[in-house]
Amino acid sequence: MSVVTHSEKVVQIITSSSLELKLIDTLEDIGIYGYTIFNVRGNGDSGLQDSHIEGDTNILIMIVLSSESYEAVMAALSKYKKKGHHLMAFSVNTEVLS
Amino acid sequence: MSVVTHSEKVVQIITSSSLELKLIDTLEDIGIYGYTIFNVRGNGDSGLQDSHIEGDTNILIMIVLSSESYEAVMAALSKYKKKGHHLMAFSVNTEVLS
Amino acid sequence: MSVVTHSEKVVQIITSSSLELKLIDTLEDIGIYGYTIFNVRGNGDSGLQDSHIEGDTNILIMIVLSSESYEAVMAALSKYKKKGHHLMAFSVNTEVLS
Amino acid sequence: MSGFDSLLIPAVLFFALGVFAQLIKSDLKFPEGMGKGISLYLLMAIGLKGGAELAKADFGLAFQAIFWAFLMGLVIPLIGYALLRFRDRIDPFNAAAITAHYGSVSAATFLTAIAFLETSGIAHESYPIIMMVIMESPAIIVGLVLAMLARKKIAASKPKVAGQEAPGLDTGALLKEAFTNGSVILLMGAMVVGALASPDAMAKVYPFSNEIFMGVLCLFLLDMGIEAAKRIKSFKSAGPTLVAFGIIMPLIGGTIGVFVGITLLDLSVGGAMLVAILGSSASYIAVPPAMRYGVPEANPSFYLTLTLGVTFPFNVVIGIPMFYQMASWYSGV
Amino acid sequence: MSGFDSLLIPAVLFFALGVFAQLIKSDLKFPEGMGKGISLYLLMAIGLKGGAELAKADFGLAFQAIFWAFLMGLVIPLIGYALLRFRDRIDPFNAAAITAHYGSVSAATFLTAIAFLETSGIAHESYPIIMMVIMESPAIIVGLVLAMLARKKIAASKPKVAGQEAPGLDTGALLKEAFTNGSVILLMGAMVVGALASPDAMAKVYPFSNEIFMGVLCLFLLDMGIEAAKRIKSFKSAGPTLVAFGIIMPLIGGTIGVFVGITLLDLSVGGAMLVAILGSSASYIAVPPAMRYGVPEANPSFYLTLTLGVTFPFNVVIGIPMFYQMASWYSGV
Amino acid sequence: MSGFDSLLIPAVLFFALGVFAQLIKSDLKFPEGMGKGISLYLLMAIGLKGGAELAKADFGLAFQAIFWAFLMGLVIPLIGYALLRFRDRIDPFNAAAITAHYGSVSAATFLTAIAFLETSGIAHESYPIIMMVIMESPAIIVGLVLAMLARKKIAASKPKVAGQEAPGLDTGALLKEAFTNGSVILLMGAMVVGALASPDAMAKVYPFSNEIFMGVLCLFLLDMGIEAAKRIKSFKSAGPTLVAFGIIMPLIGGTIGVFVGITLLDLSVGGAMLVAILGSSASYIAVPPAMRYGVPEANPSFYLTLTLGVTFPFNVVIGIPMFYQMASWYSGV
Ligand SMILES: Nc1ncnc2c1ncn2[C@@H]1O[C@H](COP(=O)(O)O)[C@@H](O)[C@H]1O
Ligand SMILES: Nc1ncnc2c1ncn2[C@@H]1O[C@H](COP(=O)(O)O)[C@@H](O)[C@H]1O
Ligand SMILES: Nc1ncnc2c1ncn2[C@@H]1O[C@H](COP(=O)(O)O)[C@@H](O)[C@H]1O
Ligand code: NA
Ligand code: NA
Ligand code: NA
Repeated sequence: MSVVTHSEKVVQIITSSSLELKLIDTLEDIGIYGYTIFNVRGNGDSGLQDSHIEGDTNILIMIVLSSESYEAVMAALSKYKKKGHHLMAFSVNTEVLS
Repeated sequence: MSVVTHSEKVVQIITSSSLELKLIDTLEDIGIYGYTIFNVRGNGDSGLQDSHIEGDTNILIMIVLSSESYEAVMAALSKYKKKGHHLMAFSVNTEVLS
Repeated sequence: MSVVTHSEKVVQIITSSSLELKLIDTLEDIGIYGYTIFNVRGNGDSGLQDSHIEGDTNILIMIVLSSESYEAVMAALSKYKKKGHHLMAFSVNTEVLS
Repeated sequence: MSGFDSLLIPAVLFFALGVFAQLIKSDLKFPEGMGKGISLYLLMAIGLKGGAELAKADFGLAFQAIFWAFLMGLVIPLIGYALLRFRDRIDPFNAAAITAHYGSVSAATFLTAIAFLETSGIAHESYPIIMMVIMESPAIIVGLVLAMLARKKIAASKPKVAGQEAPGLDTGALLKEAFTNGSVILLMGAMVVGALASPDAMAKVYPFSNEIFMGVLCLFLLDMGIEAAKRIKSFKSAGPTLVAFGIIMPLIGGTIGVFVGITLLDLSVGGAMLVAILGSSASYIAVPPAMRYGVPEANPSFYLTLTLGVTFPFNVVIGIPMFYQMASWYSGV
Repeated sequence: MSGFDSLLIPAVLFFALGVFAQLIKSDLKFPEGMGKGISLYLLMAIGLKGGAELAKADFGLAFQAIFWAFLMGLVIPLIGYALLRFRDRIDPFNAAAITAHYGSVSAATFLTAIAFLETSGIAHESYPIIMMVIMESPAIIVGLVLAMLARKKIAASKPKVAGQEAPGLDTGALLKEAFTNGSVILLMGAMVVGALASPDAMAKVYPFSNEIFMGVLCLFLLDMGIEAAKRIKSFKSAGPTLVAFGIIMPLIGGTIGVFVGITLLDLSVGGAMLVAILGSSASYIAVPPAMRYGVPEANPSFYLTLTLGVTFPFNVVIGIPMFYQMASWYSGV
Repeated sequence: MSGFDSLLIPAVLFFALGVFAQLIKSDLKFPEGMGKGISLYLLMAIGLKGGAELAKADFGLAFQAIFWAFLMGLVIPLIGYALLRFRDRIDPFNAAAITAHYGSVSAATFLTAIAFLETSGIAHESYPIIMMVIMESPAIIVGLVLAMLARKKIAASKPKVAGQEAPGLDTGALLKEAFTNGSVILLMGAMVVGALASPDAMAKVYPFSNEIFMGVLCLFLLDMGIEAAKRIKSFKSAGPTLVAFGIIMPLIGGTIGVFVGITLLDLSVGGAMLVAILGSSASYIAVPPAMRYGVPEANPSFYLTLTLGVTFPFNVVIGIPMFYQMASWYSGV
């Protein structure tokens, strides 16, 4: 028996935890209710994010989604970036177990 | 000097922490002893998984494996899904540093 | 409006937290100041890494980088492996939101 | 103490604060692991206390308490199952998983009830503590058995497929799920430690396990208030039948508890109220992981919405003072 | 108590230990979430204490304290903004975000100041605690408004693009950011609990919220010492102007605080020193998340480097004894 | 107190509970970070206590204690290395890494020994606390040097490849590894704080650092019991030679400790038993990270299996009462 999978995309968004509630609202507006959140630390242009106080804590939001939703999510994230918010979003093609 | 890598697959499984011990047993039965576990939070059909109590905590298991083991792992995960367990499994091709 | 992305690589390194400070120094020597760190647990040849004491805690370092930096990072990691350090490094191609 | 005063217990006030913070969408939140850590502390502390007191308890009474606790743990989930299956309103798997939570207990509710009594200076026996330990497990077994029966029934109604085995009843796995649960082991283990250790040794542990207990409970209820309020969003998907069940079921369980406490165990009003809380409260720590694995067909969102979002707040705010009144009215004191 | 003695307070010594550990590149570190958890505890404890004392406080004086605190929260960030915008040294967004931190307060600094007074046996009033609660929010509003004005000015100077709306001033969102902040809610809520709960009930919470308080504070300052020292690396990217601001601004805020405390509120030297610390300290808990979302154009690295890396150590080591001297000199006691 | 009674100390009972929970495959577990956080607390508390007592200690005796501790830290790992290299049973890298753990100490074992003495009302000197601090580091240096020598020998036996440098002995890095370790810094730092701070100031910290100490230790040993039992699975891959070493080595180290305590330092039986525990216990906090980085050729699975899975349980259950008997027999009291 061969394993049945279907192609989707994994989008990962790394940003400050201060944006979490707002980003989740944005995702739900688009109709995305499935996501996974990681508490992470990091470094970048905004300096050390050491996860010791609320303001220096990063999260990574991972969303497995279809190519259709992909465009909507990336467009919404683009808007955040244009306002000046620091977020890094990237996607990878994946095979999801059906 | 060029970097030497070989092709493998990264399988990621997102599910409830209640399944952790059982899934690890299953993996070891297949002969997989190398894996990495992330404590995560999430949302989906089973509702908010906020990681505040044992029953609402998610994990992500990441396994880097060869194409041969891939089939066995996915087949085993399929069985879990058929029994009704909530788990999302997806894979990506990767280049591993040899 | 179509989403604008550019191709990069995601390198992920799984190793013991004991190496964190040194690896970060190595990355900064190469000129890499952007990275994200996950606290993880795991299992492998070095035995159970349960994250309960400093010596059995794993981390995953995720770096989104250009193909140029990729070679330098992998070469540096290779050196660590040659000295006997346990680290697993793998890369995936990704589309990053510009 | 009037019903209203009971709301002025610090633990209850912090619960309300947590609910309030979440309702106004404050970003107040506990770091990951903190709630679980506090929960371990509370189980350890209550176990030690119970063990130390039970070491000097009457064996006969303790045995009776254990017996009735066990029976409550079996009977309450069956009543709940009957209610949920009434006219097939809720499918058998969800019914089994949900009802198991109500047969078990919520340590946080129980501890808040103790805080209510101690703040009001009302005496209570220590037998309910051992009853709490006993009641964690039987309902898990009931839930798993009900789900297995449903699975068999469904399998029987389908044509047999070659090579596919009928779902069996694995008793060993069942008991393992019910009795190796982390909170059962910790509570039971701490009781044994509390009973075995010398009073001198225990005295050195008390500043940690007794003195700071009430304060830690406040912090825990703050977190639980936040978590409870987060589930309110899910009321709509759970539907009115389930939400109503989340209020009716504690009334039934609490009434049974008052009867067991006053009539069968001859406890004081304080003690009977604690038994009522054992009956009325629904587990959200020990049972959810067991049902996740044992009844995967059920929707986890339902049981956490009910136990954490409906029944827990109901008991903390209304149930505790109400069952206290009921116990004193029933006992005629 | 001389200035040097104040450095021998355990909390300050642990802060120094944290800085030292980081400077010698020790791998001493706190597990994730521990600092946040301790911070919740400290806010809860100080809130309860403040609430219990304010329940018996003079209403008129409390009202005055609130009024002046609110005003300080509005005025100090405006002064800071003027300084930072002097000859356009710092762009308006970074200036607005940074100055908001200085109008707000650092609970850890405030608590260290209380530890200084209590260790030295110096009396202080409890009004500064309610002032601390009040001062968390107004500066956030000032910062957001300043950034919005800057945004409008920039938009006005650009040709209008069809379909692009001008940035507006959303008052509701503004107030929400300022008043639903987790630490504001917890502090304010704990004060209400402390004021509402009966003294008997509070007595059961005190071993947790009062007795172990100083020890927990030591652990917290150790962590903060490590975190502060980590930011020293970033001094270079912040530049000398900002680092200088991180020392000048607390001097201004603290002087204002001494004046408010002694002259306007007629407090004791100890109480006035606490008000000075409210003025001089810069928030690194409540304000950074608000600025992250509300002023995304600013660089978060700047404000954390300044508040945690410059002003916090300055206040803990120099500010506290200095403002105490200043208050006693100014009051003539 | 007989050997059996010592097992009824709450801390030891909780350790047993942890082992039991893991053996029956219970899902009892601590949230991530909790064990590390408790460990920081314990180091801080024992450091403060030691510092306060050593401030009033005899300088000459303290110096002697430091001297012998340092020597034990150098000699014990050399004995261990000789044993492991006997007939080339264990390769030099694993031998070096493992033996370094045995030259260092386990704070948890030491604290359990103190709990044993305090519960039994047996007096002990405070010098062993400073000895513990001293003994954290020298063994790390011994382990790193042994590994470097092995590396040189191997390099010498291979033909030289052009452009490849011979492995050198970087003394600076060596000392840094040994002395900037987080637990060394915290212990040493807390001792300095305890010695510098005024008794009044320390009195405010004691409810946290002293009174709740024993209770926190119980919680910690519960976690360590779980972790120890998890390593039992790995016994097979470690092999009988190593497992035997994990029992023989503490016997040797403990005997040396009894001799040092009674004969060289003239301590009481209680004090000498603590020195024995320093000798017999193996580090699983400070040394593993240092060996991970410094001796990457060794298998980390071996040293954690041995120190946490074999030697730690052995000492807690058997070593503590045994070395106490040995010390009183040797001293003739
Ligand atoms: N190149 C990168 N690879 C991985 N993570 C990154 C990278 N750059 C930034 N990040 C993450 O994104 C966060 C915000 O980045 P920045 O806005 O550059 O400060 C950082 O704290 C990191 O966690
Ligand atoms: N589309 C998705 N992308 C990423 N994670 C998901 C997605 N759907 C579900 N998850 C994760 O899987 C868990 C279980 O999903 P579910 O069974 O749908 O409740 C959720 O709590 C999330 O952590
Ligand atoms: N095949 C694998 N897939 C995912 N993670 C792995 C794998 N092998 C090892 N790891 C991770 O890398 C760590 C070190 O591996 P090892 O050196 O084999 O002990 C483990 O503790 C795991 O977290
Ligand atoms: Na119940
Ligand atoms: Na201020
Ligand atoms: Na030793």
